[in-house]
Amino acid sequence: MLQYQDKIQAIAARLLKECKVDLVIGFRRGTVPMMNEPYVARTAEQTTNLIWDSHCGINLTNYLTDRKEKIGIVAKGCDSRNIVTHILENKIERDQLYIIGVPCQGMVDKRKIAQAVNGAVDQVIENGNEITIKGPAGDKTVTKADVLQNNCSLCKHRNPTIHDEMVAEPVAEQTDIDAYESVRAIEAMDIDAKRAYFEKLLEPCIRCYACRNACPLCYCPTCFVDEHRPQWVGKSTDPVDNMTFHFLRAYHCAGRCTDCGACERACPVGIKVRIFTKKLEKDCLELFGWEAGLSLDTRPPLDVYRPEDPDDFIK
Amino acid sequence: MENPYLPYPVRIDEVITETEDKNLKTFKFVFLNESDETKFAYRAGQFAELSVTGKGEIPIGIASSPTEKGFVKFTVNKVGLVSSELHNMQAGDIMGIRGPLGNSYPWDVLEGKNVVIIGGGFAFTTLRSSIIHMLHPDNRAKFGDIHVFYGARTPGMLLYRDELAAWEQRDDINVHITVDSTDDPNWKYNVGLIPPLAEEKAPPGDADTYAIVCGPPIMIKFTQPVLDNLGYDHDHIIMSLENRMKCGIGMCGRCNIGKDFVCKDGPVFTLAEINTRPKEY
Amino acid sequence: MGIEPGRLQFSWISSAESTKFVDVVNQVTDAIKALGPNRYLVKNQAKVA
Amino acid sequence: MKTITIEMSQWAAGIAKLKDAYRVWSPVRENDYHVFKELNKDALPDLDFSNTRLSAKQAIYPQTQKMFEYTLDESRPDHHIMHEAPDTTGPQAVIGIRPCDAAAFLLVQKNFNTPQYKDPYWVKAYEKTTLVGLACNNPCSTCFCTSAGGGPFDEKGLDVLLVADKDQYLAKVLTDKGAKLLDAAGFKDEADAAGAQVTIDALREKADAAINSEIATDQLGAQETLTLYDAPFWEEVAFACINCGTCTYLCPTCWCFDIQDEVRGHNGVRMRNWDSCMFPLFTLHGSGHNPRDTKIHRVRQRFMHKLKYFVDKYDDGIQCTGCGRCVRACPVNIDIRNVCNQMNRFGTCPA
Repeated sequence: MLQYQDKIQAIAARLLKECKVDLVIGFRRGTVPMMNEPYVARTAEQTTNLIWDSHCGINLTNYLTDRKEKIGIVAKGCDSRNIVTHILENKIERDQLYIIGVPCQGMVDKRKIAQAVNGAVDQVIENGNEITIKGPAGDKTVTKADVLQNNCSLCKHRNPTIHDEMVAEPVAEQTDIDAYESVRAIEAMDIDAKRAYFEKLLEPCIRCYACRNACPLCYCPTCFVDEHRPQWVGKSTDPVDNMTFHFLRAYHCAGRCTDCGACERACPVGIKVRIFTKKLEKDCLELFGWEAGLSLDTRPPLDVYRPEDPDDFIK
Repeated sequence: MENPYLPYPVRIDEVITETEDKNLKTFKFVFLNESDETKFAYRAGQFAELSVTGKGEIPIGIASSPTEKGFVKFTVNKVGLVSSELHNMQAGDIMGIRGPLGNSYPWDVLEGKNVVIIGGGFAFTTLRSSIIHMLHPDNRAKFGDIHVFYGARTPGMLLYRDELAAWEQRDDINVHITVDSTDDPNWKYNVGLIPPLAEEKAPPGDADTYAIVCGPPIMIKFTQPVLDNLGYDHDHIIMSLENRMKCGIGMCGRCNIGKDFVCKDGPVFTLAEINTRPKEY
Repeated sequence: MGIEPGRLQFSWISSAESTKFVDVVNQVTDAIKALGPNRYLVKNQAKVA
Repeated sequence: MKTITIEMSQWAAGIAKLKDAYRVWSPVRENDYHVFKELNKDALPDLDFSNTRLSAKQAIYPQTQKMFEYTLDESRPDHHIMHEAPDTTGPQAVIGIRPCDAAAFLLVQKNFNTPQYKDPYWVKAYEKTTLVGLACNNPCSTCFCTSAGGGPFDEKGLDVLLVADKDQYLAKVLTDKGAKLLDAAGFKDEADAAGAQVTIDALREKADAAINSEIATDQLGAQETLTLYDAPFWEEVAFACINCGTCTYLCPTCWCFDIQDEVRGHNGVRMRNWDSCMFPLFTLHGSGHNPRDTKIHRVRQRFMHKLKYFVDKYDDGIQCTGCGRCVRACPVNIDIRNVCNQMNRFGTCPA
């Protein structure tokens, strides 16, 4: 990781010095363990603040929307896929970007770390595949694979799909992954079980919209939940309104979501919101052979008509 | 414990379409319970929340004057959810009003002073209230010279046209009406914008002269230098601000400029006060 | 989402196919009546404290 | 006032008895965190927590609350007229609230209980609530209550302070309300007050010393509002912000709300929901103009409100009790401690 960081800083400093970009978007060290803060470096001196470790799970594409400057951006696999989506959706121009690609080895889930030590965490130290957690209750070492964010465990695109320069050689992609086990479990439920499952899942939702706002796809100037003429969704935490919000938001991400996990990571009450987008990701793969953000040359499936599109749902 | 969120039930007594674009209507309300009218004792410059069941509330300046009894009047521009619904309502319909809210124009300060009222477009409502208040026989002697500058885009966009014409005939008030443009050959008032008209005809600023300015941001922007040139101190320029509001009583937290709430500490501020607060309006 | 199959149906009907339109509407309304009133994702009154 | 000793063996029976007279709120574990919930008949408080994920404010100020009811049915004589919903709830107790959350109610009270207007929903709920605090023996690394006007054993705003000492609670009675509650629970074993205080003081000193993060607030009042408002650091502070409502909804001192009407058939309610200054909609005018149209405006509003406007308005400290929830939960690590320190030292020469 340190090699990554040195390389990120060097590239960023060079880009700014040579005036190739106006700013570089990356991460700086957070003030609490396992949290880094999205950061913009505007001078070569500021690039020493840029860091990289296993707590850079926030999707930086979120910070690109409608920007006009020339931008250097640090991008792991999922970030790069969202950059592709952003470019396809005209939220940023390819020419504006200098993409510093980071082969990703997965981001750590701070909740799993906290659970591993059953509470407070003072410090987390990475050493290859081992992670040492220091807390008031003593030290504990865990294997990184056991504490990865769920989406990272299922990730098949750890290497950036688009980049101008890589900070390291590509990492091996994970194979033999069953990405949709959780989705199939719900698909197998009967109607009543499904309803009960969703109601329970969304019961803690406080409608803070952290999931939506952390999502690089959710850039609409006015989200449907904020519309009031007509008002599609109530503003209270009524269970029906909560469900409407989450279902509809997921549908708006169909064929666009890269399973970066930003939504789930941001949720303050720990709702597994990825289950919705994962289902749509599975459908897009099965119906259209589509994975979002792999190429700038193909339009997304909900964007094009092909005669062979499945239509057996039309009676 | 009194519930400050509970609107007084009122009946719409009359709806008057004020302007040629039909986007401004004046609503005359009568309280269902007579005692509520006493509780709704207000001063010119205050506002109220108009409550439409199923839609919500909107903060609107009170256009009637405390000297007018038996009803309250509001002129509402059709912009959002509540105001559009209100525009569909008719005489006889029941709704609610909650208030009076906010401060008012500083009538204690203005007593014995010359008052220059400058208004543009539909921001003339609380200014009408003020003029009626000052012109009332009980009150007129309490004020010095009264000047009114009022402009709209066209003659048909002027509010309260009959009253304007009546004031124009009086000799205890100087009324200067203007429109941006008109093709009416019989138009007998001014054509042009408010700032140059004020520059030409407003009295110079002094310790005994106050200006009350209400209008669209663009009018305010160009009127302020005129008042500066005329020698008005910023604590002699009085303005009424607008912000999104919900509670109207300083609790829901959205309408503040700095530490002050437009709904409770305002909406009336002097320019001197506004200058020391963030421009979040 | 937990909505019963049959509550949502897609049909492709040309503007010339008026009889098909009638058939489909009748079919769908019958099917939905058979399912009974929807109980799910229906907000009766806001849940308030 | 006296101090009562509660043996762990008495606890469950006492709580059960309490439920006869009070609605009892306390932390319960849900998923992997604690939240305040109203306890049902058999449930016990789960006091094995550092702090709850959401603050205790919802016990007094629910996220969604009915204000009025009305009918649109014109055959009814009172159609389109708002009525207050009858309040049938009796006294309630919040067991295990941390001192930071209890102190927060005192700050929020300044907003809802003013000389001119009283918010009846908040004021009535607060009046009928007895707050039984639980002293923090082991504060979190993100807690900074000691520099936010409080402390892990702070008694401000509490009716009873529970101090966990080995296998018992020392319950320090702070108000008559508190005495009444302990009485209702049947907790009556009076401890030697002086001796108990020695024990409590020792635990308190240990806890105070465990707080290792702090903020400086001494210059906030002296700062010039517009200078601070125009400070260049806001751009950097706001960069990462995604404008979600996490900080405001988790905060015990955030009180902003929205009022909404909802109708089903002829029956309508007017209700209020928590709202957040982080949302663009919060200040959007009907005309489309928005006085806080960029996220810098909104982020600045939140911090300026808590750390400057509030300070100026009430001259009684900051609108923050140092619970650290926003620090822990912010998805992008915006840290109020850093922001406060930057605001406090802005424009002053580095010492």
